[in-house]
Amino acid sequence: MSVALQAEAIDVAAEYSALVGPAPGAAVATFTGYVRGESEGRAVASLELEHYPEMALRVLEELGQQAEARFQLSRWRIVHRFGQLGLAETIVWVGAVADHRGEAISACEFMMDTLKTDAPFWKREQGPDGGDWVGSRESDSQRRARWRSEG
Amino acid sequence: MSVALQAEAIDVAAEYSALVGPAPGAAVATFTGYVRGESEGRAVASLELEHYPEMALRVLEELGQQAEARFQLSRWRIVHRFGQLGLAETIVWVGAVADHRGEAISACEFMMDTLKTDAPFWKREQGPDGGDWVGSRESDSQRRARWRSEG
Amino acid sequence: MSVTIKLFSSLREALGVSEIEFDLGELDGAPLEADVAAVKAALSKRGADWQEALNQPNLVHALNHKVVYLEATVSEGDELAFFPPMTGG
Amino acid sequence: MSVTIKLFSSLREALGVSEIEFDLGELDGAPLEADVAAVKAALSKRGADWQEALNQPNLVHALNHKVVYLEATVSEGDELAFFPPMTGG
Repeated sequence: MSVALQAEAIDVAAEYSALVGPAPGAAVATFTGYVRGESEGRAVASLELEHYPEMALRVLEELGQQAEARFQLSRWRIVHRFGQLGLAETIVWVGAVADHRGEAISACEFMMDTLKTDAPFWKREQGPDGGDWVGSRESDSQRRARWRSEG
Repeated sequence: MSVALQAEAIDVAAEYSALVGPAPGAAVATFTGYVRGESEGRAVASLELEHYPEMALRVLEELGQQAEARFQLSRWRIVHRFGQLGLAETIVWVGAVADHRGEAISACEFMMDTLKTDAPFWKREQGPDGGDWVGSRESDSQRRARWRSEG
Repeated sequence: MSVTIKLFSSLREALGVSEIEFDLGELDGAPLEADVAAVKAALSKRGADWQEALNQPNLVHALNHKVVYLEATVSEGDELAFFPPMTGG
Repeated sequence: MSVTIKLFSSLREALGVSEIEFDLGELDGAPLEADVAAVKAALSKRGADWQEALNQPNLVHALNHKVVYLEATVSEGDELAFFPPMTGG
Protein backbone atom coordinates (compact mmCIF):
# COMPACT_ATOMS: atom_id res chain seq x y z
CA MET A 1 0.00 0.00 0.00
CA SER A 2 2.85 2.34 -0.72
CA VAL A 3 4.99 4.08 -3.30
CA ALA A 4 8.77 4.34 -3.48
CA LEU A 5 10.80 6.66 -5.70
CA GLN A 6 14.43 5.65 -5.62
CA ALA A 7 17.77 6.05 -7.38
CA GLU A 8 18.92 2.52 -6.50
CA ALA A 9 18.10 -0.60 -8.52
CA ILE A 10 14.87 -2.31 -7.46
CA ASP A 11 15.32 -5.45 -5.36
CA VAL A 12 12.49 -7.44 -6.94
CA ALA A 13 12.71 -10.37 -4.51
CA ALA A 14 12.59 -8.08 -1.47
CA GLU A 15 9.70 -6.09 -2.92
CA TYR A 16 7.78 -9.30 -3.59
CA SER A 17 8.30 -10.61 -0.05
CA ALA A 18 7.26 -7.31 1.49
CA LEU A 19 4.17 -7.12 -0.71
CA VAL A 20 2.99 -10.64 0.02
CA GLY A 21 3.83 -10.66 3.71
CA PRO A 22 3.33 -13.65 6.01
CA ALA A 23 -0.32 -14.25 5.03
CA PRO A 24 -0.55 -13.86 1.26
CA GLY A 25 -3.83 -13.23 -0.52
CA ALA A 26 -4.94 -15.75 -3.11
CA ALA A 27 -3.63 -13.97 -6.19
CA VAL A 28 -0.44 -11.97 -6.63
CA ALA A 29 0.53 -10.32 -9.92
CA THR A 30 3.68 -8.31 -10.58
CA PHE A 31 5.22 -6.40 -13.44
CA THR A 32 8.84 -5.28 -13.84
CA GLY A 33 10.13 -2.95 -16.53
CA TYR A 34 13.80 -2.97 -17.58
CA VAL A 35 16.00 -0.68 -19.69
CA ARG A 36 16.07 -2.03 -23.24
CA GLY A 37 19.19 -2.00 -25.42
CA GLU A 38 17.18 -0.78 -28.36
CA SER A 39 14.47 1.83 -28.84
CA GLU A 40 12.68 2.36 -32.12
CA GLY A 41 15.66 1.05 -34.05
CA ARG A 42 18.32 3.05 -32.19
CA ALA A 43 20.88 1.51 -29.84
CA VAL A 44 20.52 2.59 -26.21
CA ALA A 45 23.46 2.43 -23.80
CA SER A 46 21.85 4.09 -20.79
CA LEU A 47 18.80 5.98 -19.68
CA GLU A 48 18.36 9.17 -17.69
CA LEU A 49 15.07 9.49 -15.83
CA GLU A 50 14.14 13.01 -14.80
CA HIS A 51 11.21 13.33 -12.43
CA TYR A 52 9.09 15.83 -10.50
CA PRO A 53 9.37 14.26 -7.06
CA GLU A 54 6.43 15.76 -5.14
CA MET A 55 4.02 15.31 -8.03
CA ALA A 56 5.28 11.80 -8.88
CA LEU A 57 4.64 10.70 -5.30
CA ARG A 58 1.17 12.20 -5.30
CA VAL A 59 0.19 10.75 -8.69
CA LEU A 60 1.46 7.27 -7.87
CA GLU A 61 -0.18 7.19 -4.44
CA GLU A 62 -3.49 8.21 -5.96
CA LEU A 63 -3.00 5.61 -8.68
CA GLY A 64 -2.46 2.84 -6.14
CA GLN A 65 -5.55 3.93 -4.22
CA GLN A 66 -7.59 3.95 -7.43
CA ALA A 67 -6.35 0.47 -8.32
CA GLU A 68 -7.17 -0.74 -4.79
CA ALA A 69 -10.77 0.50 -5.03
CA ARG A 70 -11.32 -0.55 -8.63
CA PHE A 71 -9.88 -4.06 -8.37
CA GLN A 72 -10.55 -4.84 -4.68
CA LEU A 73 -6.87 -5.16 -3.89
CA SER A 74 -5.81 -6.19 -0.40
CA ARG A 75 -2.28 -4.88 -1.01
CA TRP A 76 -0.36 -3.00 -3.71
CA ARG A 77 3.03 -1.43 -4.25
CA ILE A 78 4.59 0.85 -6.88
CA VAL A 79 8.35 1.43 -7.11
CA HIS A 80 9.80 3.82 -9.71
CA ARG A 81 13.40 4.78 -10.24
CA PHE A 82 14.93 8.10 -11.24
CA GLY A 83 18.42 9.24 -12.24
CA GLN A 84 20.98 7.36 -14.31
CA LEU A 85 20.04 3.81 -15.32
CA GLY A 86 22.28 1.30 -17.09
CA LEU A 87 21.32 -1.25 -19.68
CA ALA A 88 19.13 -4.11 -18.40
CA GLU A 89 18.55 -2.34 -15.09
CA THR A 90 15.11 -2.17 -13.46
CA ILE A 91 13.01 0.94 -14.15
CA VAL A 92 9.69 0.21 -12.49
CA TRP A 93 8.00 -2.49 -10.40
CA VAL A 94 4.32 -2.83 -9.56
CA GLY A 95 2.64 -5.55 -7.52
CA ALA A 96 -1.00 -6.25 -6.64
CA VAL A 97 -2.66 -8.75 -4.30
CA ALA A 98 -6.34 -9.70 -4.67
CA ASP A 99 -8.73 -12.56 -3.99
CA HIS A 100 -9.01 -13.37 -7.68
CA ARG A 101 -6.43 -13.57 -10.44
CA GLY A 102 -8.30 -11.36 -12.90
CA GLU A 103 -8.29 -8.43 -10.49
CA ALA A 104 -4.61 -8.80 -9.54
CA ILE A 105 -3.48 -9.00 -13.17
CA SER A 106 -5.74 -6.19 -14.38
CA ALA A 107 -4.58 -3.97 -11.52
CA CYS A 108 -0.95 -4.34 -12.63
CA GLU A 109 -1.86 -3.52 -16.20
CA PHE A 110 -3.96 -0.52 -15.08
CA MET A 111 -1.15 0.81 -12.88
CA MET A 112 1.44 0.43 -15.65
CA ASP A 113 -0.74 1.90 -18.41
CA THR A 114 -1.66 4.85 -16.22
CA LEU A 115 1.76 5.68 -14.81
CA LYS A 116 3.26 5.67 -18.32
CA THR A 117 1.20 8.69 -19.31
CA ASP A 118 0.24 10.29 -15.98
CA ALA A 119 3.29 10.13 -13.71
CA PRO A 120 5.82 12.96 -14.15
CA PHE A 121 8.90 11.11 -15.36
CA TRP A 122 10.79 11.88 -18.55
CA LYS A 123 13.18 9.45 -20.21
CA ARG A 124 16.31 10.56 -22.03
CA GLU A 125 18.09 7.80 -23.92
CA GLN A 126 21.84 7.88 -24.34
CA GLY A 127 23.25 6.00 -27.32
CA PRO A 128 26.36 6.02 -29.52
CA ASP A 129 24.89 8.97 -31.49
CA GLY A 130 24.21 11.09 -28.41
CA GLY A 131 21.14 11.48 -26.28
CA ASP A 132 17.59 12.52 -26.83
CA TRP A 133 14.34 12.80 -24.92
CA VAL A 134 11.95 9.96 -25.54
CA GLY A 135 8.76 11.06 -27.27
CA SER A 136 5.36 10.09 -25.94
CA ARG A 137 3.75 7.23 -27.79
CA GLU A 138 0.29 7.19 -29.27
CA SER A 139 0.02 3.50 -28.31
CA ASP A 140 0.55 4.45 -24.66
CA SER A 141 -2.21 7.05 -24.83
CA GLN A 142 -4.53 4.50 -26.37
CA ARG A 143 -3.76 1.94 -23.68
CA ARG A 144 -4.40 4.61 -21.05
CA ALA A 145 -7.71 5.56 -22.65
CA ARG A 146 -9.06 2.00 -22.45
CA TRP A 147 -9.25 2.29 -18.64
CA ARG A 148 -11.46 5.35 -18.93
CA SER A 149 -14.05 3.59 -21.10
CA GLU A 150 -13.97 0.13 -19.49
CA GLY A 151 -16.03 -0.87 -16.43
CA MET B 1 10.83 -21.92 -21.55
CA SER B 2 9.97 -24.79 -19.28
CA VAL B 3 7.44 -26.44 -17.00
CA ALA B 4 7.92 -27.84 -13.51
CA LEU B 5 5.50 -30.06 -11.59
CA GLN B 6 6.59 -30.30 -7.99
CA ALA B 7 5.47 -31.30 -4.50
CA GLU B 8 7.65 -28.65 -2.79
CA ALA B 9 6.61 -25.04 -2.23
CA ILE B 10 7.53 -22.72 -5.09
CA ASP B 11 10.57 -20.51 -4.49
CA VAL B 12 9.21 -17.39 -6.17
CA ALA B 13 12.45 -15.39 -5.91
CA ALA B 14 14.51 -18.21 -7.43
CA GLU B 15 11.97 -18.74 -10.21
CA TYR B 16 12.01 -15.02 -11.00
CA SER B 17 15.82 -14.88 -11.17
CA ALA B 18 15.99 -17.94 -13.39
CA LEU B 19 13.29 -16.57 -15.70
CA VAL B 20 14.87 -13.15 -16.11
CA GLY B 21 18.48 -14.32 -16.38
CA PRO B 22 21.45 -12.00 -16.70
CA ALA B 23 20.05 -10.03 -19.67
CA PRO B 24 16.38 -9.39 -18.94
CA GLY B 25 13.90 -8.46 -21.64
CA ALA B 26 12.09 -5.17 -21.32
CA ALA B 27 8.91 -6.44 -19.69
CA VAL B 28 8.47 -9.19 -17.11
CA ALA B 29 5.07 -10.19 -15.73
CA THR B 30 4.42 -12.86 -13.11
CA PHE B 31 1.45 -14.40 -11.36
CA THR B 32 1.42 -16.48 -8.18
CA GLY B 33 -1.59 -18.34 -6.82
CA TYR B 34 -1.84 -19.23 -3.11
CA VAL B 35 -4.12 -21.49 -1.06
CA ARG B 36 -6.96 -19.39 0.33
CA GLY B 37 -8.40 -19.89 3.81
CA GLU B 38 -11.91 -19.61 2.46
CA SER B 39 -13.69 -21.00 -0.59
CA GLU B 40 -17.27 -20.08 -1.49
CA GLY B 41 -18.06 -19.36 2.14
CA ARG B 42 -16.47 -22.50 3.60
CA ALA B 43 -13.31 -22.51 5.73
CA VAL B 44 -10.36 -24.29 4.12
CA ALA B 45 -7.52 -25.69 6.22
CA SER B 46 -5.56 -27.44 3.49
CA LEU B 47 -5.72 -28.48 -0.13
CA GLU B 48 -4.98 -31.75 -1.87
CA LEU B 49 -3.99 -31.46 -5.51
CA GLU B 50 -4.35 -34.64 -7.55
CA HIS B 51 -2.81 -34.59 -11.01
CA TYR B 52 -2.23 -36.68 -14.13
CA PRO B 53 1.52 -36.20 -14.44
CA GLU B 54 2.25 -37.11 -18.06
CA MET B 55 -0.74 -35.21 -19.39
CA ALA B 56 -0.16 -32.20 -17.12
CA LEU B 57 3.38 -31.88 -18.43
CA ARG B 58 2.24 -32.14 -22.03
CA VAL B 59 -0.62 -29.65 -21.63
CA LEU B 60 1.50 -27.08 -19.80
CA GLU B 61 4.39 -27.35 -22.27
CA GLU B 62 2.03 -26.83 -25.18
CA LEU B 63 0.43 -23.93 -23.31
CA GLY B 64 3.78 -22.22 -22.82
CA GLN B 65 4.62 -22.69 -26.50
CA GLN B 66 1.25 -21.26 -27.51
CA ALA B 67 1.79 -18.25 -25.25
CA GLU B 68 5.28 -17.77 -26.68
CA ALA B 69 3.98 -17.68 -30.25
CA ARG B 70 0.86 -15.66 -29.51
CA PHE B 71 2.51 -12.97 -27.36
CA GLN B 72 6.05 -12.96 -28.82
CA LEU B 73 7.60 -14.04 -25.54
CA SER B 74 11.36 -14.31 -25.27
CA ARG B 75 11.04 -16.47 -22.15
CA TRP B 76 8.32 -18.14 -20.09
CA ARG B 77 7.97 -20.54 -17.18
CA ILE B 78 5.09 -22.46 -15.59
CA VAL B 79 5.41 -24.13 -12.17
CA HIS B 80 2.50 -26.13 -10.70
CA ARG B 81 2.39 -28.02 -7.45
CA PHE B 82 0.69 -31.30 -6.57
CA GLY B 83 0.07 -33.21 -3.34
CA GLN B 84 -0.76 -31.79 0.07
CA LEU B 85 -0.74 -27.98 0.36
CA GLY B 86 -1.14 -25.98 3.54
CA LEU B 87 -2.92 -22.69 4.02
CA ALA B 88 -1.24 -19.70 2.35
CA GLU B 89 1.17 -21.95 0.45
CA THR B 90 1.96 -21.42 -3.23
CA ILE B 91 -0.07 -23.42 -5.77
CA VAL B 92 1.06 -22.10 -9.13
CA TRP B 93 3.54 -19.62 -10.60
CA VAL B 94 3.73 -18.32 -14.17
CA GLY B 95 6.18 -15.82 -15.62
CA ALA B 96 6.52 -14.24 -19.06
CA VAL B 97 9.17 -12.01 -20.63
CA ALA B 98 8.43 -9.87 -23.70
CA ASP B 99 9.54 -6.65 -25.39
CA HIS B 100 6.31 -4.89 -24.42
CA ARG B 101 4.32 -4.85 -21.22
CA GLY B 102 0.96 -5.66 -22.83
CA GLU B 103 2.26 -8.95 -24.21
CA ALA B 104 3.97 -10.03 -20.98
CA ILE B 105 0.88 -9.30 -18.87
CA SER B 106 -1.58 -10.85 -21.34
CA ALA B 107 0.59 -13.97 -21.62
CA CYS B 108 0.37 -14.50 -17.83
CA GLU B 109 -3.39 -14.07 -17.90
CA PHE B 110 -3.71 -16.41 -20.90
CA MET B 111 -1.56 -19.08 -19.24
CA MET B 112 -3.52 -18.86 -15.97
CA ASP B 113 -6.96 -18.84 -17.59
CA THR B 114 -6.07 -21.79 -19.79
CA LEU B 115 -4.37 -23.98 -17.20
CA LYS B 116 -7.33 -23.58 -14.83
CA THR B 117 -9.63 -25.44 -17.23
CA ASP B 118 -7.23 -27.43 -19.45
CA ALA B 119 -4.48 -28.82 -17.21
CA PRO B 120 -5.32 -32.11 -15.44
CA PHE B 121 -5.26 -31.10 -11.78
CA TRP B 122 -8.10 -31.59 -9.33
CA LYS B 123 -8.40 -29.73 -6.04
CA ARG B 124 -9.86 -31.29 -2.92
CA GLU B 125 -10.37 -28.86 -0.05
CA GLN B 126 -10.07 -30.01 3.53
CA GLY B 127 -11.98 -28.00 6.12
CA PRO B 128 -13.43 -28.44 9.61
CA ASP B 129 -16.47 -30.16 8.06
CA GLY B 130 -14.44 -32.66 6.06
CA GLY B 131 -13.15 -32.60 2.51
CA ASP B 132 -14.69 -32.26 -0.89
CA TRP B 133 -13.63 -31.98 -4.50
CA VAL B 134 -13.75 -28.45 -5.85
CA GLY B 135 -16.30 -28.03 -8.61
CA SER B 136 -15.41 -26.38 -11.88
CA ARG B 137 -16.54 -22.79 -12.16
CA GLU B 138 -18.54 -21.27 -14.95
CA SER B 139 -16.52 -18.06 -14.56
CA ASP B 140 -13.33 -20.02 -15.31
CA SER B 141 -14.86 -21.46 -18.48
CA GLN B 142 -15.91 -17.99 -19.56
CA ARG B 143 -12.43 -16.57 -18.95
CA ARG B 144 -10.98 -19.48 -20.94
CA ALA B 145 -13.40 -18.90 -23.82
CA ARG B 146 -12.32 -15.26 -24.23
CA TRP B 147 -8.94 -16.40 -25.52
CA ARG B 148 -10.59 -18.45 -28.27
CA SER B 149 -12.50 -15.48 -29.66
CA GLU B 150 -9.86 -12.76 -29.16
CA GLY B 151 -6.98 -12.03 -31.53
CA MET C 1 -5.42 -55.71 -27.67
CA SER C 2 -5.11 -54.02 -24.33
CA VAL C 3 -5.83 -50.34 -23.62
CA THR C 4 -4.80 -48.70 -20.32
CA ILE C 5 -7.74 -46.96 -18.65
CA LYS C 6 -6.94 -44.26 -16.10
CA LEU C 7 -9.37 -42.68 -13.65
CA PHE C 8 -8.85 -39.50 -11.65
CA SER C 9 -10.36 -37.45 -8.86
CA SER C 10 -14.00 -38.24 -7.98
CA LEU C 11 -14.13 -41.04 -10.60
CA ARG C 12 -11.12 -42.75 -9.08
CA GLU C 13 -12.66 -42.41 -5.63
CA ALA C 14 -16.12 -43.63 -6.66
CA LEU C 15 -14.72 -46.70 -8.45
CA GLY C 16 -11.92 -47.42 -5.99
CA VAL C 17 -9.37 -47.89 -8.75
CA SER C 18 -6.98 -45.58 -10.58
CA GLU C 19 -5.90 -47.77 -13.48
CA ILE C 20 -7.15 -50.92 -15.26
CA GLU C 21 -6.39 -52.70 -18.48
CA PHE C 22 -9.22 -53.01 -20.97
CA ASP C 23 -9.15 -55.61 -23.76
CA LEU C 24 -10.70 -54.36 -27.03
CA GLY C 25 -11.56 -58.06 -27.61
CA GLU C 26 -14.34 -57.61 -25.07
CA LEU C 27 -16.23 -55.50 -27.59
CA ASP C 28 -18.70 -56.97 -30.08
CA GLY C 29 -16.78 -58.43 -33.02
CA ALA C 30 -13.46 -58.10 -31.17
CA PRO C 31 -12.28 -55.15 -33.30
CA LEU C 32 -8.67 -53.96 -33.57
CA GLU C 33 -9.84 -50.39 -33.01
CA ALA C 34 -12.89 -48.77 -31.43
CA ASP C 35 -14.03 -45.27 -30.62
CA VAL C 36 -14.01 -43.79 -27.12
CA ALA C 37 -17.80 -44.07 -26.98
CA ALA C 38 -17.66 -47.87 -27.45
CA VAL C 39 -15.04 -48.31 -24.72
CA LYS C 40 -17.03 -46.08 -22.40
CA ALA C 41 -20.22 -48.04 -23.10
CA ALA C 42 -18.50 -51.34 -22.38
CA LEU C 43 -16.99 -50.06 -19.12
CA SER C 44 -20.41 -48.66 -18.09
CA LYS C 45 -21.76 -52.23 -18.05
CA ARG C 46 -19.39 -53.23 -15.25
CA GLY C 47 -21.89 -52.16 -12.60
CA ALA C 48 -24.11 -49.37 -11.36
CA ASP C 49 -21.14 -47.43 -9.98
CA TRP C 50 -19.39 -47.53 -13.38
CA GLN C 51 -22.61 -46.61 -15.13
CA GLU C 52 -23.05 -43.58 -12.89
CA ALA C 53 -19.41 -42.46 -12.84
CA LEU C 54 -18.91 -42.63 -16.61
CA ASN C 55 -22.20 -40.97 -17.47
CA GLN C 56 -21.91 -37.90 -15.30
CA PRO C 57 -22.36 -34.58 -17.08
CA ASN C 58 -19.14 -32.88 -18.12
CA LEU C 59 -17.10 -36.11 -18.12
CA VAL C 60 -13.74 -35.49 -19.83
CA HIS C 61 -11.91 -38.14 -21.88
CA ALA C 62 -8.24 -37.90 -22.77
CA LEU C 63 -6.53 -40.21 -25.22
CA ASN C 64 -2.76 -40.43 -24.90
CA HIS C 65 -2.69 -37.26 -22.74
CA LYS C 66 -4.91 -35.17 -24.99
CA VAL C 67 -8.58 -34.31 -24.49
CA VAL C 68 -10.64 -35.91 -27.28
CA TYR C 69 -14.25 -36.28 -28.40
CA LEU C 70 -16.19 -39.55 -28.05
CA GLU C 71 -15.53 -40.23 -31.75
CA ALA C 72 -11.74 -40.54 -31.32
CA THR C 73 -10.23 -43.89 -32.30
CA VAL C 74 -8.69 -46.06 -29.57
CA SER C 75 -6.07 -48.65 -30.54
CA GLU C 76 -3.98 -51.24 -28.70
CA GLY C 77 -1.40 -49.72 -26.41
CA ASP C 78 -3.29 -46.43 -26.04
CA GLU C 79 -3.91 -44.74 -22.72
CA LEU C 80 -7.48 -43.57 -22.22
CA ALA C 81 -8.35 -41.45 -19.18
CA PHE C 82 -11.70 -40.41 -17.73
CA PHE C 83 -12.08 -37.59 -15.24
CA PRO C 84 -14.31 -34.70 -14.12
CA PRO C 85 -13.63 -31.09 -15.20
CA MET C 86 -10.14 -29.91 -14.25
CA THR C 87 -9.72 -27.48 -11.36
CA GLY C 88 -6.02 -26.61 -11.16
CA GLY C 89 -4.29 -23.30 -10.87
CA MET D 1 1.94 37.59 -4.94
CA SER D 2 4.60 35.11 -5.96
CA VAL D 3 3.96 31.80 -7.75
CA THR D 4 6.68 29.16 -8.14
CA ILE D 5 7.12 28.09 -11.76
CA LYS D 6 8.79 24.73 -12.40
CA LEU D 7 10.07 23.48 -15.74
CA PHE D 8 11.03 19.91 -16.60
CA SER D 9 12.67 17.83 -19.31
CA SER D 10 13.04 19.51 -22.71
CA LEU D 11 11.47 22.76 -21.41
CA ARG D 12 14.01 22.98 -18.60
CA GLU D 13 16.82 22.31 -21.08
CA ALA D 14 15.58 24.78 -23.69
CA LEU D 15 15.17 27.60 -21.13
CA GLY D 16 18.22 26.73 -19.02
CA VAL D 17 16.28 27.03 -15.77
CA SER D 18 14.31 24.60 -13.64
CA GLU D 19 12.52 26.98 -11.29
CA ILE D 20 11.63 30.66 -11.15
CA GLU D 21 9.36 32.88 -9.09
CA PHE D 22 6.60 34.69 -10.95
CA ASP D 23 4.84 37.72 -9.47
CA LEU D 24 1.13 37.87 -10.29
CA GLY D 25 1.60 41.65 -10.00
CA GLU D 26 3.28 41.54 -13.40
CA LEU D 27 -0.10 40.83 -14.99
CA ASP D 28 -2.42 43.59 -16.21
CA GLY D 29 -4.29 45.00 -13.26
CA ALA D 30 -2.05 43.17 -10.77
CA PRO D 31 -4.75 40.66 -9.83
CA LEU D 32 -4.68 38.48 -6.70
CA GLU D 33 -5.51 35.45 -8.85
CA ALA D 34 -5.15 34.55 -12.53
CA ASP D 35 -5.73 31.54 -14.69
CA VAL D 36 -2.96 29.31 -16.02
CA ALA D 37 -3.45 30.76 -19.51
CA ALA D 38 -2.66 34.28 -18.28
CA VAL D 39 0.52 33.18 -16.51
CA LYS D 40 1.59 31.21 -19.54
CA ALA D 41 0.94 34.20 -21.81
CA ALA D 42 2.99 36.50 -19.58
CA LEU D 43 5.90 34.03 -19.44
CA SER D 44 5.76 33.58 -23.23
CA LYS D 45 6.67 37.27 -23.59
CA ARG D 46 10.04 36.73 -21.91
CA GLY D 47 11.68 35.89 -25.24
CA ALA D 48 11.54 33.75 -28.36
CA ASP D 49 12.77 30.70 -26.46
CA TRP D 50 9.98 31.05 -23.87
CA GLN D 51 7.45 31.68 -26.60
CA GLU D 52 8.46 28.51 -28.39
CA ALA D 53 8.83 26.30 -25.32
CA LEU D 54 5.50 27.23 -23.76
CA ASN D 55 3.54 26.98 -26.98
CA GLN D 56 4.63 23.54 -28.10
CA PRO D 57 1.83 21.10 -28.87
CA ASN D 58 0.92 18.77 -26.01
CA LEU D 59 2.34 21.06 -23.31
CA VAL D 60 1.21 19.85 -19.89
CA HIS D 61 0.51 22.19 -16.94
CA ALA D 62 0.31 20.99 -13.36
CA LEU D 63 -0.92 23.17 -10.50
CA ASN D 64 0.18 22.06 -7.04
CA HIS D 65 1.18 18.63 -8.38
CA LYS D 66 -1.99 17.97 -10.33
CA VAL D 67 -2.50 18.24 -14.10
CA VAL D 68 -4.96 21.07 -14.83
CA TYR D 69 -6.59 22.84 -17.77
CA LEU D 70 -5.59 26.38 -18.84
CA GLU D 71 -8.68 27.70 -17.02
CA ALA D 72 -7.46 26.63 -13.55
CA THR D 73 -7.01 29.47 -11.04
CA VAL D 74 -3.49 30.27 -9.83
CA SER D 75 -3.05 32.02 -6.48
CA GLU D 76 -0.14 33.28 -4.41
CA GLY D 77 2.00 30.47 -3.04
CA ASP D 78 0.92 28.00 -5.71
CA GLU D 79 3.36 25.84 -7.63
CA LEU D 80 2.77 25.79 -11.38
CA ALA D 81 4.76 23.39 -13.56
CA PHE D 82 5.13 23.16 -17.34
CA PHE D 83 6.46 20.08 -19.08
CA PRO D 84 6.16 17.88 -22.21
CA PRO D 85 4.12 14.64 -22.17
CA MET D 86 5.30 12.22 -19.49
CA THR D 87 7.28 9.14 -20.52
CA GLY D 88 7.90 7.10 -17.38
CA GLY D 89 7.45 3.43 -16.67
